[in-house]
Amino acid sequence: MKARIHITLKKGVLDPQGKAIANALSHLGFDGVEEVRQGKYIEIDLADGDKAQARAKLDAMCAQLLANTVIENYTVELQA
Amino acid sequence: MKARIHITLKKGVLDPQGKAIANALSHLGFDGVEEVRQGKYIEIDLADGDKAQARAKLDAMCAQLLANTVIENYTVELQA
Amino acid sequence: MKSCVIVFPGSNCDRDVAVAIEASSGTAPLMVWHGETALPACDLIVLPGGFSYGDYLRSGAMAARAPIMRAVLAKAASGTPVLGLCNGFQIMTEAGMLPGALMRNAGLKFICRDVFLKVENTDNIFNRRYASGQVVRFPISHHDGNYFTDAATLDRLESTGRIAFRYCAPDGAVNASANPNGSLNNIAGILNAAGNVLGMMPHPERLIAPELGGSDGRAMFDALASLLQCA
Amino acid sequence: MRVSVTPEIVAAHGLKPDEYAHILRVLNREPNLTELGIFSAMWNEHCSYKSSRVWLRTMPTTGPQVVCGPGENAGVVDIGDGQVAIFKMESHNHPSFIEPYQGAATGVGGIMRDVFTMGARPVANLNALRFGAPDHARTRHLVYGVVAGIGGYGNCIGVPTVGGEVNFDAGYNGNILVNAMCIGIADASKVFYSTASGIGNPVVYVGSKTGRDGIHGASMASAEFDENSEEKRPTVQVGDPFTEKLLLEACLELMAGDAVIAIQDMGAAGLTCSAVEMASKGGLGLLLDLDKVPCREAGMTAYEMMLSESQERMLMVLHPDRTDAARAIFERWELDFAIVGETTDTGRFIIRHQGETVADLPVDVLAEQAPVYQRPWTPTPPAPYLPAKEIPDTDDLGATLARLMGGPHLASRRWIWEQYDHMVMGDTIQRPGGDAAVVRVHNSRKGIAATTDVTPRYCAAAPKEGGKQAIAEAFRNLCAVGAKPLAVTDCLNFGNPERPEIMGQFVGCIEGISEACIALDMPIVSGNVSLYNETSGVAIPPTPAIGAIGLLADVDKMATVAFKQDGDEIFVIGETQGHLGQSLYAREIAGRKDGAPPPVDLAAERRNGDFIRSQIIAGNVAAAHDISDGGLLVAIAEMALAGGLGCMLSLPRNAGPRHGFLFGEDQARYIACVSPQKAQAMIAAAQEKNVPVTRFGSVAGRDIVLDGKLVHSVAGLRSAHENWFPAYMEG
Ligand SMILES: Nc1ncnc2c1ncn2[C@@H]1O[C@H](COP(=O)(O)OP(=O)(O)O)[C@@H](O)[C@H]1O
Ligand SMILES: [Mg+2]
Repeated sequence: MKARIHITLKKGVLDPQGKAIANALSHLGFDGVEEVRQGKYIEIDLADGDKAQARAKLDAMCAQLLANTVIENYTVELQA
Repeated sequence: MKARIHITLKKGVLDPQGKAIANALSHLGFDGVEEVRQGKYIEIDLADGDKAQARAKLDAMCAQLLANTVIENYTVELQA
Repeated sequence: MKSCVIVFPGSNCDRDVAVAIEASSGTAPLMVWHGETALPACDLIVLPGGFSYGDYLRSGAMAARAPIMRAVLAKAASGTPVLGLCNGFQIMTEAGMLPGALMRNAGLKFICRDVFLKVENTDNIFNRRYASGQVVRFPISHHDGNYFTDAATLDRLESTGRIAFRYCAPDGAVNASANPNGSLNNIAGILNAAGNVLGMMPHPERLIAPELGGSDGRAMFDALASLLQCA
Repeated sequence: MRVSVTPEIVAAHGLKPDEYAHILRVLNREPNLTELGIFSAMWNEHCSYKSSRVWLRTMPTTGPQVVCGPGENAGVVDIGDGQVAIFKMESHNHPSFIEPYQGAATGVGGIMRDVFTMGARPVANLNALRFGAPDHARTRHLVYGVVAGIGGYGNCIGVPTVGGEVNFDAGYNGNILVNAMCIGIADASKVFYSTASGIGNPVVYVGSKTGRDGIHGASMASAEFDENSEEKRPTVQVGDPFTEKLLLEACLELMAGDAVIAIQDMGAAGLTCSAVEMASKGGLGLLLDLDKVPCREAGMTAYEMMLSESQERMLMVLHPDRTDAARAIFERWELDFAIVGETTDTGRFIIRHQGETVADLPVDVLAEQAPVYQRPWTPTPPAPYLPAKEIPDTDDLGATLARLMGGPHLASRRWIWEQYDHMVMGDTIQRPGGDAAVVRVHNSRKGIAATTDVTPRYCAAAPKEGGKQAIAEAFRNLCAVGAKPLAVTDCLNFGNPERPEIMGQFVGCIEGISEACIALDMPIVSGNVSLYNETSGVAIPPTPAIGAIGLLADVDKMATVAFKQDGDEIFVIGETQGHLGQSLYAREIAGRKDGAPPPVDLAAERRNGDFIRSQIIAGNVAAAHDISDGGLLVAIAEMALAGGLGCMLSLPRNAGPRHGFLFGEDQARYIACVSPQKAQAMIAAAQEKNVPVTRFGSVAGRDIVLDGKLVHSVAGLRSAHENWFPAYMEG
């Protein structure tokens, strides 16, 4: 089973990388860029067959390791 | 307009971060993790109204800056 | 000798390499701001170490697109020696001056320490003062020094003698335990096809005098200075 | 929005009822919420030093070398040739416990701003870290994050992180300590202060935009932790070292000219503290227009803007006719630059937002009438002397040595310092791992030596002796590299000062520190106090971390700890009585945590330190090392490891109990290696100065050998010493 995990900074938390990317884009001549936020995208292949179990496990993985829940949010999508 | 960009390592490119995450997960007692790949997820707010134009612009941003096409692939999704 | 050191926002070894160049050549390099679009006539260009743009997004990615880089690429194409150290090497790969990419260290940690390097190619202006196969000690100090390229490019680099330095053990053995960051074939530095562009992760400019803990780096700057002085 | 101030709101701002009553009295009205927030920021422990101030005043802060002592962003000392060193240490304990990477990173960012605010280019960073027991569930995670954060920030800015110290102790399980120190160099004629002057001068904001970061961070840093502290999480500040690098370069460029009247970084309680401090020092009023403040998010309230702790920001008062030139510099570095107010002659701190006056407060009350408490204190009961004969000697010296050298207290910290760029700037003459780091003053032969020290177990057993010892050890570390000690910064980390026994520790440590600073001629020029380091009523061990710097006239006359060559003779400088109380041997090997720590004889410290330094400068010493944690044999082993050479030792006839001699932690001692040709000169000089010297053996081979018996191979010790940290971190 394949999972797609998105980890993003919580609202209001400074994103220095996003800020720098936005600046660089405008230097390169791309106009109209209002905001850039950078997050992480993680793909996990799981051996498990059971969706509910897999989801619980992935949630735990995010909370314990993948996301820094002090400043980040995460979402988990399961693919068949 | 909001764009969601995924940047992932090309197949065959070693992913030290993904590997380390997989190891850490197994250390934490999560079994059944077969592979982990880490990528980037970037959200961009664009002032543009025109979808086709926005898409072309975002493509150019990826090719010129956001992704290193030697090692990375990218996808762009546009939201209304 | 006239040399230029390019200063990007976040460069932080620009002064260090300027000191090394001046120590060997007697002349301080010109410090050129990344926002410039033209380079003065010069015999050597250095892309220094540091964290251009904070190393945000990818190390070297934003600096590679700075206005001055067009001029750097043009000079490189016309044969001017260009030396990229650490972040400079990362910028070179991002700018397409050298093939491949520098990925996160295999151990995922920033590493600052002296390493041993085997000098592979001495038939270039940078390494002339080293003997082929000589083992030298330079510091590394990076988070993203894990050299990667596709198999075909790697073959080409290997078969055409474009590997400048490899990480090795003190006795010169090139093996996995001497590889600090996971680089393919222990690659620490590579040349372009013409041999006038060198990119390397280690910092020769940091060991140029005994009081700093060693002088193995000095020979690179001496070589450049003498060559360029008689040019 | 009108929120009326209830007792609950007052309490939530950390203000005691009598403190609030004082506010009502001086204002003669109720404060609004913004005003209350401003008071709480200015009057909390972190900014006002209300519990510590009366004691800080007793510390020695003057000397011919002191250009500026406590009271500014950092201390300033003369290093000759028209140059000064500017340095300070500061804590970021609570933020680092909550989010270790960002907490430690922003701690480093903050202390560097304190230094470059004064016009100095930072040239070295150090850090003093205390973590919980290695087997505590959170320790590994915290070590990992803190070290990565310190490295992540310092490496990116390009200032070498050259030293520090690390302890593990269960006493820090719930409250780690992250103390960061920064040293900068400036021209004496180009030092900038925070005293505003002139009326109608522009108040200028530069750096990053203001967001809702760390609101109430300053109050959080002073509030005791409890089980609910997890809920305070969203106040975490994120560091942006790239922006700070730009800010550093832009500020130094601006300071090369004559535009700056006063400058103050925005640290804890950002805009509030920086504005009030500049105005108060100048005896002025200050008007702020919040509509001009660059904000990261829309709709920020005055309250939020005034209390935001967004990083990488500075406030300055500029000469009006230099404002445009200043703006051009910051714009070139792509930093925000905004005139947000002006100095006034009203003595009031007036804040406007969206056409309204949202605060109108007297500057002097905010800055100078913060409550000052003479907290009751009870002295720590004296610990009895623990004689060596009450502790068994070891029957396997080699195994004991390896256990100490390969355990959490003494194992190599290489795992940490290799994550710090300790060579950038090209002037690192002594890298981490020795007694003190040495960085050369750029373009000169001079060197600045730096060290951080304190032994919390000594402070816990006997606060005053522990305070003295912290200074004495810093002094020794500087002398051992050949440096003349100059001055001290401190970071006083303690528990809840409202408990008399904690206050007793605080007072004892300060008394000891003060006495030692006077005796060793090392005035305190800057520092920081971190109180309320407790969780659920359990306080940390008293930890007055000392950061000290010294001066080498010529970096070529520097000593290192490494054994240099076979045949060099090994001498112990200073007197060994075999004091085992509070030694690592007693605690780790014999399981005895009681007993008095080693007494500190400041006259002997002075005499022996001056002696070793003079011998190093005279070129008589091949290697030198001070003797501290673990005692004599550990110090010898560290020298052997650094040099990759062994030694042949023999116990002197009058050594007393063997384990006392080898593992006792008597103070005022050094090991000196001297070539046979120079030994006579060194001994003669020692006799002349009344300095005890004892020959203990010579450098030889690849093993440590005592009285003809193998203690341990150097190679075997090395693996024990080097492996502990990486193995622990891999868990
Ligand atoms: N323990 C101490 N010893 C000496 N000086 C101290 C101590 N604690 C604080 N200070 C001094 O008090 C002043 C205010 O400290 P602090 O608020 O931490 O500075 P900042 O506002 O720059 O963060 C500084 O000049 C500091 O050096
Ligand atoms: Mg300050």
